[in-house]
Amino acid sequence: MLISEILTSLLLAAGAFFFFAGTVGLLRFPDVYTRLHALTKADNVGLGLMILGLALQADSWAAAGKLLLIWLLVLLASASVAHLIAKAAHQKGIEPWQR
Amino acid sequence: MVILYQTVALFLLLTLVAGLWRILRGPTSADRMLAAQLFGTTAVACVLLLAQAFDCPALRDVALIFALLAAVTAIAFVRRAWTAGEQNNADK
Amino acid sequence: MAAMTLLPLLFDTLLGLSLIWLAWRALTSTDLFQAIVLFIAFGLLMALTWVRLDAPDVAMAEAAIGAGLTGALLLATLARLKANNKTKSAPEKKFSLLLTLIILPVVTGLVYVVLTLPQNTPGLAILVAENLKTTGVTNPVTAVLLNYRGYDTLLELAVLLVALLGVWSFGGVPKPHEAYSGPVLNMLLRLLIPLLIMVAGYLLWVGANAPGGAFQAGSVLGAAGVLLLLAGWQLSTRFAELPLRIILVSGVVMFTMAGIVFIVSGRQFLEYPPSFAGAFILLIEAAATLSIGITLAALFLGGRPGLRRHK
Amino acid sequence: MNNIYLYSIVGAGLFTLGLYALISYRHLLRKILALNIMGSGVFLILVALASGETPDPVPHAMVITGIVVAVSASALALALVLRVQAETGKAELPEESLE
Repeated sequence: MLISEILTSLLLAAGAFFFFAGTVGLLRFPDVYTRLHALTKADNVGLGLMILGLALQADSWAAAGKLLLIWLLVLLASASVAHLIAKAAHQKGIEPWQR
Repeated sequence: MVILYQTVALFLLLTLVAGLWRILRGPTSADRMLAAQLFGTTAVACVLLLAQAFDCPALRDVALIFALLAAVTAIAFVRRAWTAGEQNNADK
Repeated sequence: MAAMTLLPLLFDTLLGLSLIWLAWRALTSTDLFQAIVLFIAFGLLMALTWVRLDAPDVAMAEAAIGAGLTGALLLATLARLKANNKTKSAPEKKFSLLLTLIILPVVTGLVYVVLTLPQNTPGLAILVAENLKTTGVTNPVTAVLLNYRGYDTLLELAVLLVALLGVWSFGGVPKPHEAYSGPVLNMLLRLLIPLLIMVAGYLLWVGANAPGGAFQAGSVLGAAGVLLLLAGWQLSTRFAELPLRIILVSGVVMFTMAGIVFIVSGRQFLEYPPSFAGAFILLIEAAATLSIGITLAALFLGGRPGLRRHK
Repeated sequence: MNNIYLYSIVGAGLFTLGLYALISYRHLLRKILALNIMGSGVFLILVALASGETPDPVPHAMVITGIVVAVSASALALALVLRVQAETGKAELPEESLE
């Protein structure tokens, strides 16, 4: 196995772990705000790691650049959506969960 | 390597299916919408893995479209469905 | 080597079962909002299914329409339904037994027919591949859409226009009741809209020899329009009349004109000479992309712009 | 390697589910969802049967136009639902049967 392949495997496994964490957070956390936090952070790290892993195997710089662009776009969308949903939830008077 | 890509893709599909539970459970509309948002991110990763596994670079454009449009549905939700007159059934 | 065949099989089975389950829940859940979210998730999984079935062109169209239009359209309509129309939606109990009895033979018949169809027949694939050189493009799907079956695509553009005419016949645009979109949404749009337009151009260009084309590009453009409308953007009345209509019909007009030009030069309607075919297809596709995009956004608007809705 | 059968059967299942819901629900929005799911079932059968060694591009092209037509028809149908609501106050078909 090449070094790049080992690195890709490790990055993909780490990415998969973060996706798993994001889903667990979505299912187990107590309210909208905490679930937002779990989803939009963990999943984007997961996607970033996976894209890094896949970019190592890309045929050309253009392909790797496209992968990076996809990650940046998802980051932008998630950050904005998280803000918009949290703000709307706050305005509707949904109380943040307290212990 | 192909086996690795396919395994990870299958794993992602599993986490995606698990996320469906949140759509059914709610309790607020925002929770349901969030689960749909999760679908978007995971689908991007899944498509990229399949693109690599089957060596089909065109699939990266599919992922690009997903990534570009990931926000549209959620914006429609915040700007239309949730703000306009959901007072009646939001807190039931 | 067992893993090589087992993994895709597991993936396909899980995907197929999720599709059925999602459709079932989307159609039977009592809460309409939940039904719509499940339907949006269903659309995403359909796009994954097209990826698995070796149909990247279809996956692109489904991704653009499913993520950019269907969800926004359904949610915007739900918001305009009155509260008593939103929640309860129960099936008719009266006929359910009778209905099951009628539907069971339908499903068995369908499954039987599907399973007895000959498989792995090349269909028209060989014919398409043999004549691909004369079409001016190398992506077979674009060749079918714009060259072999040009009539279908022309008439399909007409169908889009007819749907829009139907929506316009109900009157003007409903009064917007929206708050200021806020700095985050504005910033997001400033970044996304130019990118969406660029990607639409890219898909149009690449469609000649790789998955992509007018429909995918048009859907992406339509999603850009939907985003603008969601942020509260309004079409200035100066452009709402003639300029808008010219863009809306430009696809059909360009297509028809290209067809007529060849009739005059002694060929059949829509029969392109192989040497110019590539250029003509690109020209028609550019006009079609613009028309499809603007038509889809206008459909989302839900009424005729520039016309006050009278109460 | 037989996902052709699998997806065709899923397509037939989706069509049937949609047909059942189309007939048994009176709410018009539900009927639109049902029609869309029926359409997806048909598209799935078409593309599944076209896949194989060399995918047949003709059904692919048909399904692409089909997807765009389906969404525009849905938009028209949704506008009609709102019109029905404006006229009758309900987004449903009337209760009484033909007598």
